[in-house]
Amino acid sequence: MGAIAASDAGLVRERTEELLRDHPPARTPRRDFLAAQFDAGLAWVHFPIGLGGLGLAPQLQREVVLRLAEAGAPDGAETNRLGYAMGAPTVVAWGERAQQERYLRPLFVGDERWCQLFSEPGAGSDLAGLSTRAVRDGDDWIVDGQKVWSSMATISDIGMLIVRTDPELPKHRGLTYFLLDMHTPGVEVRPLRQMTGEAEFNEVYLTDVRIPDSARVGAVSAGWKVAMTTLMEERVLFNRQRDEKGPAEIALDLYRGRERGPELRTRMIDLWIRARVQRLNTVRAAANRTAGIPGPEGSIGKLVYAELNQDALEFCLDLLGDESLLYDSYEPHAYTEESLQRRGEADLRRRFLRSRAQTIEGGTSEIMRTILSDRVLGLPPEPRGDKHLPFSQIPRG
Amino acid sequence: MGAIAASDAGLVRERTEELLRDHPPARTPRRDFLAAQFDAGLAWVHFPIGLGGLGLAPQLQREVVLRLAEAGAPDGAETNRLGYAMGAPTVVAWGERAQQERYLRPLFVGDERWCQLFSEPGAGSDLAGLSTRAVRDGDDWIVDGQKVWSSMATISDIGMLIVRTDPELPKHRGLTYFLLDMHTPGVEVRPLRQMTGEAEFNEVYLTDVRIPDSARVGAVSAGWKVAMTTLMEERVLFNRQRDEKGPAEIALDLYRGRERGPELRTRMIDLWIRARVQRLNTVRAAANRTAGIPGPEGSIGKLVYAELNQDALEFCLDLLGDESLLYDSYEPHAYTEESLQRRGEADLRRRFLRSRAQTIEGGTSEIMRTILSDRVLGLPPEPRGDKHLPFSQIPRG
Amino acid sequence: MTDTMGVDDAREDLRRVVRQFLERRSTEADVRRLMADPAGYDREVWAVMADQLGLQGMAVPEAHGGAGFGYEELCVVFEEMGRALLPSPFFATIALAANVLLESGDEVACKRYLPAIAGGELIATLALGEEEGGWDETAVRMRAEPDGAGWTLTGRKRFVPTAHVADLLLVVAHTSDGLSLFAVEPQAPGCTVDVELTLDLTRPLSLVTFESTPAVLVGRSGQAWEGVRRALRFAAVALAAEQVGGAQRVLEMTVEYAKVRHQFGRPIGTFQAVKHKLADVLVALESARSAARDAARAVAEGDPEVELAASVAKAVCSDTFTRAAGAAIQLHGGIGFTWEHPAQLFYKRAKSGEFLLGTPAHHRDLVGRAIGV
Amino acid sequence: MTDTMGVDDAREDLRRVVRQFLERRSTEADVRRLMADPAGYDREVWAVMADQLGLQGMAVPEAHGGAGFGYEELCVVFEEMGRALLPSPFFATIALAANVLLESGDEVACKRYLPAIAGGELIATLALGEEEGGWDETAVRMRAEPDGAGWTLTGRKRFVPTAHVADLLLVVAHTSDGLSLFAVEPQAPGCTVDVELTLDLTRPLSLVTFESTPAVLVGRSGQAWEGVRRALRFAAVALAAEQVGGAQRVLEMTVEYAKVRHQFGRPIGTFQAVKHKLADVLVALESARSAARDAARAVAEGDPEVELAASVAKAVCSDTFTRAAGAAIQLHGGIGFTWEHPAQLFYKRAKSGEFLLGTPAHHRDLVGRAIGV
Repeated sequence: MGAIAASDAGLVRERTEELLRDHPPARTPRRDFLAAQFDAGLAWVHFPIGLGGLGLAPQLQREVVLRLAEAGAPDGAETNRLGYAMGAPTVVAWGERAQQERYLRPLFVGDERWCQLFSEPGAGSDLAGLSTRAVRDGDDWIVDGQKVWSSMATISDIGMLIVRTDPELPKHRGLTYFLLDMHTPGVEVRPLRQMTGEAEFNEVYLTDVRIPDSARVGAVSAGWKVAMTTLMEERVLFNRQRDEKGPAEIALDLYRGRERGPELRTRMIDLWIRARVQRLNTVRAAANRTAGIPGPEGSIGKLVYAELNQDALEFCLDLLGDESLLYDSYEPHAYTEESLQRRGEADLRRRFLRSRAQTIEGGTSEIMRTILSDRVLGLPPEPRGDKHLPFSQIPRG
Repeated sequence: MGAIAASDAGLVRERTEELLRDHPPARTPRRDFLAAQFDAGLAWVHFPIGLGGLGLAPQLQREVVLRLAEAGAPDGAETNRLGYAMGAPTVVAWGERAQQERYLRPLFVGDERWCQLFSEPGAGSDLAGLSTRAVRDGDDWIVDGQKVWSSMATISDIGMLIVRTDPELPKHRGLTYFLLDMHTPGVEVRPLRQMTGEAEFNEVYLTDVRIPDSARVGAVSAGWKVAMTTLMEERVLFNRQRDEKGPAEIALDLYRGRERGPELRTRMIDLWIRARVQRLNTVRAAANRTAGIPGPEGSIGKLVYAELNQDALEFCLDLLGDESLLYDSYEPHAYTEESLQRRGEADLRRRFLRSRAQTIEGGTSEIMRTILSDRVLGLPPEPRGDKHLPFSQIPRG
Repeated sequence: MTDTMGVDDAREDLRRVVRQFLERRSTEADVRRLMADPAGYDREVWAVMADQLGLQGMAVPEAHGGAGFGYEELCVVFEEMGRALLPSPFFATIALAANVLLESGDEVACKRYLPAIAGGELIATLALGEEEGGWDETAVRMRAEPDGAGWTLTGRKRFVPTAHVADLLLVVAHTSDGLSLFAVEPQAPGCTVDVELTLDLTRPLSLVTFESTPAVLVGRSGQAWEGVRRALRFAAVALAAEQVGGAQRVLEMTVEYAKVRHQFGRPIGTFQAVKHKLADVLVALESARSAARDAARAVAEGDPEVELAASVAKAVCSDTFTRAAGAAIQLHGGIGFTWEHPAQLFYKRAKSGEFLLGTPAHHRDLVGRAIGV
Repeated sequence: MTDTMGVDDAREDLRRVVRQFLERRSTEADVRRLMADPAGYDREVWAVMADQLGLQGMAVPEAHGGAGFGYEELCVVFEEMGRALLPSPFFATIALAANVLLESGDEVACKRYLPAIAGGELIATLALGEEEGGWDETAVRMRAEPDGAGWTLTGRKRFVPTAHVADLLLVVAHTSDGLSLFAVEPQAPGCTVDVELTLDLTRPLSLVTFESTPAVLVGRSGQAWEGVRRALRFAAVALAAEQVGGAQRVLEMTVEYAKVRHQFGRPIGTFQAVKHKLADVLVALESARSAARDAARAVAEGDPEVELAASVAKAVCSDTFTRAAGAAIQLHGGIGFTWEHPAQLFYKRAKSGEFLLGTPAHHRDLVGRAIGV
């Protein structure tokens, strides 16, 4: 249970101070600092030595992140969260050594941004029902199909891609995982406008896209397990507060500045308590996370945070009163380098609308509850007609 | 849509006044008054002439009930609600004329009290999974099995009984419906103590019980449809406020007498609004009910009322404060004639505990939601492995 | 309480006619076109509604050029408009302005404006809230200044529904006697109307600025609030009907999708998580319908508890519509979150409708006061 | 925040020992037997807890004859007692009385009573609320009268946990200096203890009447409230731990039932309605556990925000236990509503626990005050 030798913590602290001493953030270019951080094993301390890590307990990374933020150092995760939080652990867990050496450093230093190519129009909650096909062609694979809900695909270099390589196997078994160079011919990214007005996500059309077999992660037809690693990390990621202030703190600031009735006070206190307990949950889950890969418990945080955020932003609108009848801008725009930086400042009404997707993206709350029920509580699964059939014989609508 | 000729309403009013004139409630024995009411067709105005009715629209009964209550007349439903509200409509819908003549008058005038023998230990939500067996023996049937959740069985004369007559048919199809004389040898009623301390319900053990075929309602193996009529009426019954005051009114009285914070005010208003809307729903449903048998919409009222009642009584406990730590009496006792009369005065803490069963009895709230989804919204049913198998082959646990 | 067959039939006929018309003339494509249109409504549709269907004049008394139907019939029309998300100044003109005029007790103003409203020749609205919004008397700070025989207004009104196309603004302002009602024509000197960007693009709201703008007193100086308050409650009943219509439509849409969308090899509507969520929406919707119809009846019958019934309806129907539209987004999954999908149009209409004419919390508070809690 | 291996291991060892003991000595049959027993607890179990397991003295400081373990370890014991629904004066003696003594700052009283408590030789409790109940200073009206060198008490205290078996009552009453704490031995003249019929029969509460009963001042006259309040919060943390244990047990029981109970030809745990309801209970339970453990840590570390953490824990854990036990009744169906089934025992414990030491609403209000809301 989360046992950490004091000497490990000391080593990490020492290395971090050394990094800051040798590469003063104020005078070191971003890329140079991140490269030094990677080489010092402080990118992900629980990764192997030589791959950005030191082979230590994952909880120790928190200290590094906090210390570096305090010192004003750049954050390798900042503009490449999917690569940092989901791509890297997947490559470490399932990639070959050559792949780990090929991908991890460019990912961390900011040379290659990553995106995720999992969902399809016909495969949302039922991700294993995806139908994008890859057919072997010598040392390459030829991919055809359509992916959707791919955030940052317009500005990404590597796509975590899962495709069907054998439709005659049951649905979970005929899938293979690739790292797609997004600049390959045949990859077309179309921004997808959402109800907030902006286009945070994209559709990605894949037409006769050629991928070398060396970009395959895990064995042929063994892609589902690899994808599960990515998804588990995604749920942990969704549980994190991306903004400096959590929704309940934002609500509290707003609440303090306004006239308010007793009903609002009750709701404010309730939100504050929920946010506090959510933070305590996260701390406890992190303390229990000894291996590199989180378990289904990650679904608890994902579920709770999504609903808390929705409720807190709904509360903010109630505090704003009739200002909620207005909106800041419905101008459609796709994500760019600059808009990524601006995101934290999004208008509360925009964030409110955006929060509606939080109970959908990365696994709907319904799917999360089923996962908790089956994998944590150990209840027997629902009877499934589709699970053992060859994929080609499953009814689709 | 609820069209009622003014002349029908006039006829009912006239007959009611006539009844009251010819049988002044203050001077007429209970049984005599009810007999006269039955003979005047004012027991259930929508029943056929000669069977306690006048063949008119069911909504007109309300006027009769209100007028008679105002005049201090006895209420035929009062101590025999299951017979009045569920048994009688079932006999009218499915019984033969001779059965209608045999059962309706004694039921109404108070000679025979009815109870329901549907649920079994292994057949709750899945009522059609019941396994009490009846085997033909000449002009009789021999019944063996166990029923449960039978309220008033200790003091009843007739049991609405559904049993399996053919286990080789699919579960819904091998069932037959009988009216069991509760005084038949082999019928053993054992009170079942509940969390409130009292024994409102009973287990009913049936051992070699002989029932004449003349007590069968509907065709052999066609009992499911007959039972559905009883159940639909039960849901309408559960939607009715049995107490003079509804739970929100009780809460309001209690609320007015106490010191209270703003949180309680918000809850009080919310409960009051829910109760008001629930009443409006009931009125609208009654106005739409033109035929004798209610549709699946009855499930809405049942669902809403159960949850409203639970919430209102929970609120009452919060108003009572630390008094809620105490209880009035856990003395075990079964229902008797006298305790039936006392029921309305039950301690709020006892009613609070009792309310926990409201989302279970007469169809759980989960079952109600499935019914609304399938039969009102028209969503496709869940895949069912048990529906078409012979009953004898269905897994049971 | 029991409807007679005649009235019911007439209402269902009316519903059918309005629905058929709006299904043709307020399609999703129409709604999206008008969301981007500076006028924000279709003049031709407006004219057909007035000339052929007689909707604008339907509930206006015959004495003022209308057909004199009851409020329950009018609410059938609002239900259907809510269902079709019709972008139109109909709500502001009929639910707000016509009610405010009728409740003002000013026969001259009624005679002057109501026939034109009934004929579809006049678009009108109510300007009430100011910097901080709000829909009760505390929302009003603006003072009217006497100016010879008339008055002038100076200040700003916000959140004024469809003011950008209005021919008549009914403005609430203080005089030394108290809250008073004024008629202003937007082309009058010193009056400017700026459309604001709204969360719900199907219902434009404007910022209206007055600078010594001439205004005509409607009703008696200082005596306006009682009538305006009643009119606001009647408008809330119309809004509640709209919300019932919107909730009904968005539920139907979700049910249809749940029947055809397959995941895990079967329609998602076969999963209990989906079934039960939609059943809960159904239950809420039926309750909202009961509340809205009871409130319409209360307006029609002049029930002394009409304001209570209106507040119950506004609170319950607002919440229900948001819930139904939220469930629609959730159960459609990602597609329901896109700009291209209609679910978001209903969601934004629902969310805005919570604030318009007072939030559910505000109306619950009013209910509390009415029942002495 | 990170536990070191040693402490964690020790706590889990402790948990295992206590659980094994209670699984043998506080079975459902034992609990039901004690519900009908006038003493309401098992003296032999009490003795084993003290002599062999050292539970009574576990968190009592070594200076007062205890083992001086931390509050987090003590809360592990409370979790297990909640899990086993143990009927016992342990809660009143350890969570209430020992904390009140320790926080009273009265060294003489501590020396006199704590070693006996730690040794399991003394059962004690706190008498606070009066006619209307309540768990804050406004609950106390009783006045202590000076009587020579000592004091006498007259009046009634209600809802006093396990007072009927107590050797020592700690009573809060006013003196002219303010709220003060008194020690009373129940066999003292004028003191009568009447057990009341409780909703939760596993935790008897008494009405205690004093008539000129002699009492000994504990701590300084008028200075008691600060210490009593802190002790009440520490007791609330212990209660929260109990509630986590109870919720955990009742969830496990329901999960087991859902695996084996068949309806419609399959285990009911395969239905999403059941799955998702239990998943929600799991989420609530994990959150409650986080809140309870954080509060125990705050007591152990003397965190300045300990009272805030305690109120968060009491509010969240009370609600969670009621929810878990309510779901147990619902998902067991009719059988869960019967007297014979254990679900009702947990439900009544949960419901009572909401009121004991202040309702969730009361503690939410305290949280609000603490965060300036």
